[in-house]
Amino acid sequence: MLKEFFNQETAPHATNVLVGKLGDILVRAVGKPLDYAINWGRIWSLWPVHLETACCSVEFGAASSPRYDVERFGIIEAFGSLRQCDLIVVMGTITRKMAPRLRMVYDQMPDPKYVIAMGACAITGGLYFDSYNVLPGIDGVLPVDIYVPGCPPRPETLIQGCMLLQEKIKRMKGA
Amino acid sequence: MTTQLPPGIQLENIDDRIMTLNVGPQHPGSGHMRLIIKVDGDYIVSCDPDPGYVHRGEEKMAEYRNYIQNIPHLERPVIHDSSNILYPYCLAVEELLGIEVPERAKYIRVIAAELNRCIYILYWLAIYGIFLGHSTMFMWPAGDRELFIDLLEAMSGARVTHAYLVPGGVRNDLPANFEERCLRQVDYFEKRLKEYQAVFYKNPILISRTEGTGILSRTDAIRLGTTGSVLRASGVNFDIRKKEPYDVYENLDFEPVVMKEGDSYARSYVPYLEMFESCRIIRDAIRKMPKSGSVRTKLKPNPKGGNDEVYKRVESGRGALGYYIVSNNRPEPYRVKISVGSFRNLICMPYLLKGELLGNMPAVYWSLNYWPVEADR
Amino acid sequence: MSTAGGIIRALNSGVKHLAIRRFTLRYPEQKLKFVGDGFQFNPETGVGIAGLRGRHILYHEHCTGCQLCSVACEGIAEAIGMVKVNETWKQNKKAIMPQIDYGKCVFCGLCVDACPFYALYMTNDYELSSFTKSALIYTPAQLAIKPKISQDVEIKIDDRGASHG
Amino acid sequence: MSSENEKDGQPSGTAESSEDVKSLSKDEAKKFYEEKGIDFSPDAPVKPKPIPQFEKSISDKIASKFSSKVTVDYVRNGRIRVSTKKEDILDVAHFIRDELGYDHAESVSGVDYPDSKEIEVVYHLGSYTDEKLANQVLTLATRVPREEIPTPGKDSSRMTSLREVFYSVEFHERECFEMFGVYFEGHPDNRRLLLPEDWADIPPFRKDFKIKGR
Repeated sequence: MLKEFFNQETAPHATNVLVGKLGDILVRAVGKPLDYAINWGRIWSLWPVHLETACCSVEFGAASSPRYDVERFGIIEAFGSLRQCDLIVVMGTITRKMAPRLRMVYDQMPDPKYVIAMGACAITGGLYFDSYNVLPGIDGVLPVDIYVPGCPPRPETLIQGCMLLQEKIKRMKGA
Repeated sequence: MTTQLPPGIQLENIDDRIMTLNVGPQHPGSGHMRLIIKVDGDYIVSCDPDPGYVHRGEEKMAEYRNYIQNIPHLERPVIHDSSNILYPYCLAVEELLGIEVPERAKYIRVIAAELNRCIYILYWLAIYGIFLGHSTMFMWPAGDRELFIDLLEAMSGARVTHAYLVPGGVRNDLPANFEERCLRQVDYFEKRLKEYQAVFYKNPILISRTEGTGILSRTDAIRLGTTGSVLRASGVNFDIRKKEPYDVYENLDFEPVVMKEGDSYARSYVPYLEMFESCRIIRDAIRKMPKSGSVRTKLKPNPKGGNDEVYKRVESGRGALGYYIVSNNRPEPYRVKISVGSFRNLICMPYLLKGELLGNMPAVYWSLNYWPVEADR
Repeated sequence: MSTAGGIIRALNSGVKHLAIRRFTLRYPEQKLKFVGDGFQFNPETGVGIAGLRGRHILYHEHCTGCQLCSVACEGIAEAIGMVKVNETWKQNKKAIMPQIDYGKCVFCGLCVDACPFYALYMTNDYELSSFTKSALIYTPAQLAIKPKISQDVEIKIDDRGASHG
Repeated sequence: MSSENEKDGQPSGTAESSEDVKSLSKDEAKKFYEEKGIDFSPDAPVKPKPIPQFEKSISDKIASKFSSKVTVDYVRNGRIRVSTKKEDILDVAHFIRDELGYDHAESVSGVDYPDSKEIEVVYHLGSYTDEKLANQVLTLATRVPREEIPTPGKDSSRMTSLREVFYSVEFHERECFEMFGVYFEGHPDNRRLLLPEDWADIPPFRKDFKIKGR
């Protein structure tokens, strides 16, 4: 290692390696706790967008009802303003008329943002696999983080999906 | 220029004074639909509803599936009222195929339909509360709704999409001790329901926001062909359960709720009172139900309807719900048309919102008992 | 004055609820109890047995590979596909068994109604969320596993309101 | 003659085919049964139901007023079906509203018949004001020509709108226009309702519009 450092030809490369290693150490020493702190903040304050796309919104409503109460997990009741939201739960079928609007809503949200595909229709098209007006899943429109199956999913399944999302955010890069 | 455009496309005139607002599909005061509203200051000049965000082509897809495979499909438009939307389908298919339904199954169907009506109305009430900014009124009905969801879950096995009613009866018998549990929860629910009065219906804030807004007179309600609670709030005593009783409703004891005012308050009060009647029906049906017996008539695999057509209707949570099925000697129906209450009440929206304050829009819009997914089908 | 009275009455009826039991189900710790072991079907009587419609369970020793479940699912969700398995069963010469894609399944239970050999039932397991789409496809081997569930909380109604345990 | 053939063909056909059919695919099997002329529909004779009196009196009123212009298709318990030509539908609708007391439309549905090159438009009419008619639904049907290549709004599949008579048909007729391409003359608002704005295909509920994979 040192030999390479004093060699004229390999010196620039070795410097790069050294800087990279130092950077790594720095990231580990400072970045990791910072990441952890930032992610910890994100985990417990997920703000979902109030965009009902189809009938799964019934069970999304039930999830924020007193019985299931997703606010225990820091997921606040669906919210009107897009500029303060970081979670979009796609509640069911995306029709051809709704898809551009869904993308428009997603584009307006600030980064970082997470997507939960709720229900069979949002995952693969579900019952409407041969309908003329329904997209076969939202993978082509949005990048999906968590898939919550069911038609509609039970609120428990949705909460489990939210817990998985929190696990995922924990392991993400902070900033 | 405008004459040469094809129908469906038109140019819009721009006026300095009139502003166009898009309410929805992403808006806290609308569901999965858009209202194109023109406002002059605070007053709504015109309203053009733009549904179709959840149009999934159920009627077209029903033409490619046989009478049994259609069951999970046709309940999807209103998943929180799924027994009631399947009810007329089952009645229609039974008439087409000539099936007799066992007596016990008829009573179980009525119980399922009434429980589901309560679930629907409570969800609707919860959203009405949150539209008006009354979050207690979201929490209470959404919590009490779980009592009935538990009952239907014990009956059918799913929280909302029951797929419980089938042509020829119901999928499975009631679980053990169901009657007892049902009566206990209904009693508790009625006690809870009375508490809604003080917090919501007698609340001066609600009264000032809804009383006298969006008045639909009796003649207009008839002329516009409205249905369900919208019609009954305008003073027309029309309930299909009484006027054209299906299954065992003629044996059961209840009174349709009618109010004369026709404003948003009356439209929100009628469904509330209907829940008491539903509880009465459930109690009565449990008392009169045969304690044992078969619950399902066995169908032939791939049953065929004759060369015939049938129109059957029931009273759902949103009003009359009719199925028009044309069959042509094949296992699949030739044409299925669902005439839904929400779509019939859509016509009220431009009519009632004209001249209304913009702030009253959510109060009027959601009082019409409108569920966009059902209207779009 | 009556307006103020009405508002006070409304507030009062809300404040009374401070003394009422909490209705919330603390989900990951508590789980709801359901009727029976899940939705089952009795082909002899043609009537189902009440229960929750959750994930399926497949009894390999009963499955004959007759494809009736996949035919039943054909027009509904097309979630069931028949796949080859490396097992030898006397009743299943073709060695094919259903594989269920829960990204498509709508939990209607009509496949259970279609099975005449008591091979396909539904269980009380509903926790199926996943990170990827492919993890939602359950092979016959995965379907054979009986889910471990501890569901014991029921809704309780007394003078102080409804609560969960 | 045909029934004899069926009876002869049925047992032998099923006995032969029981082995063959298993190896056939679904479509082939369907074809096979159709060629053999085997029908699985219930062949029990349908008992004629008694014609209810009250419904008969209503249908008689229509039939006597428009003797040759209308045909009464069936009279059943609570349901009457009357079909008419599209030129006469306005007169018949006026008579139904003013003389018989039906006051609103429950649904307007189209049924596509590609074989006879016609689209049937079916109005289901009900009454709120007349207590006796509360359990009655009158089905008023008419047929409009159907074009092989539809250009909605410009071709010959058009009829008079009933919006003047029954105000409640407004949104139903808009739906019928976009789903079948039947243009309603006199309707103020023949615009798209449910389909996406960029829909450029033929009206989707026509039988020649095939959905994916079917």
